[in-house]
Amino acid sequence: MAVSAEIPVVVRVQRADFDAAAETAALTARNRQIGAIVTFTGLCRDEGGSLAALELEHYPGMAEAEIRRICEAAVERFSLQGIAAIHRFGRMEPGENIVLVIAAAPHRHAAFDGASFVMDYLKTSAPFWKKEHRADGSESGWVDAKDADDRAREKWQR
Amino acid sequence: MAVSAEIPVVVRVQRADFDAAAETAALTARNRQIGAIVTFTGLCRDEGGSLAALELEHYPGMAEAEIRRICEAAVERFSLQGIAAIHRFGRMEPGENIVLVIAAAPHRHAAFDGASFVMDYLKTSAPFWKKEHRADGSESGWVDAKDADDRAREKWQR
Amino acid sequence: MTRLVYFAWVRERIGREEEELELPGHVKTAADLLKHLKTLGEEYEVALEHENVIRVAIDQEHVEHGESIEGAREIALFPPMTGG
Amino acid sequence: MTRLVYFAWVRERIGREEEELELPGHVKTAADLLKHLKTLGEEYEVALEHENVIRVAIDQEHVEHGESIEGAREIALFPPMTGG
Repeated sequence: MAVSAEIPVVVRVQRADFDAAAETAALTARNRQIGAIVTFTGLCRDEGGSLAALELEHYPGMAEAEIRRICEAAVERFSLQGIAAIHRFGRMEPGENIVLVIAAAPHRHAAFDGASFVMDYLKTSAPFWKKEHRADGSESGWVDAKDADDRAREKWQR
Repeated sequence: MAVSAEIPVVVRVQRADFDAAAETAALTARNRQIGAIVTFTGLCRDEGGSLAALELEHYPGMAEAEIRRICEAAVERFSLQGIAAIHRFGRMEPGENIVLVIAAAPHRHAAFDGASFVMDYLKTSAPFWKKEHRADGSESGWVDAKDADDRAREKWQR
Repeated sequence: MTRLVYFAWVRERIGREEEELELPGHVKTAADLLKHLKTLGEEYEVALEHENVIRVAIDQEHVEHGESIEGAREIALFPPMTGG
Repeated sequence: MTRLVYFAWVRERIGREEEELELPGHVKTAADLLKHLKTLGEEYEVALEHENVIRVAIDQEHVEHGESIEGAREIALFPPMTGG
């Protein structure tokens, strides 16, 4: 058994797009204990054509630190064999990637739970804020936080 | 809103490996309603070095039909915007891919549930059987079905 | 004639992948079929010994043992599935 | 001097990204800080009007409003997060 210190935890906050396949390969190559990999990709929707772009603001330094805390908690709780979380900032148009989470584990439920846990905490705890730019040029606005996201996180605290 | 008939459902049973990135791109390109993509990849573990290879037998025709029934149920239940399930057969060595599921949806919980549902049903209902070939050359044997897999499926029936 | 197909250890124990059989008139359900096959030889007795674990599909759809096999073109017998 | 940083609509309403402030001795907690800032001008009053929704981080870790700010090098104020 690998000890926790040997489990890869990859955290990045970047303007550039990411390559899910390359990140998955880098995280999981050569570990023959991995039987399940779950990847989550979050994308910018067009909201029925009303959205021109999202602008993602973040708190440099804290964003990375908070995502790392969440990822390390996930490794511990679900005995993951690897975790990666990459979050973009800046301007994103519909169809563009926003966030990538990869969880690897011996069995599928741990991998699903690990990726889902990281997303639920990331949504409510990682210091990122979305501003919407509307397609019709009307005033843009900050996205409101959702109660449903708080409830999704609280589910893990029961 | 796209109607159900327009939602892509990709099902394949094949000897060859698959390319998760290419399958994801093909499934989700140009649909700007998709905000979340969850992919599950199942791999052959080495079971602590004891396993040389798995041999996957399947029931041609029924395997595809059963996976398609599961995928269509997932699209309906979780309002998915796309689903793909590709299952390999034949001989696989540790580290090799066995199965790929991709679920796309407007929001993350539907995508996570869709992929997880398909895997839980696929495990217990799709006609595939695994035979283990041991690294020490000792007698190979058929993998036993797990009660835990039945319970995982039953969770969706409550 | 009804086409029977076998998979995994059911196939290995019976010793063939498929066969065509003329079934007697009293064989009406999947359970009747399992009982009938066990009269055909030791290989069937061994393969189908624990009837309750044997899964049955009629024309490529899962059925319970109580299901009628009337009109079935292809009946498959196999152990619990272990894919994924 | 304590470094304050602001994000999203808190930043927009206050009209700056960061500043260094000398805090009076009676400002001991994050809640005290919010009350103090609201005495510094209308832009702070507007930005921090609904105190309960303002999130606070001390040296890049989330804290409750009751938390002491003693020894803090950097205090961040921002709205509920909407990443992911």
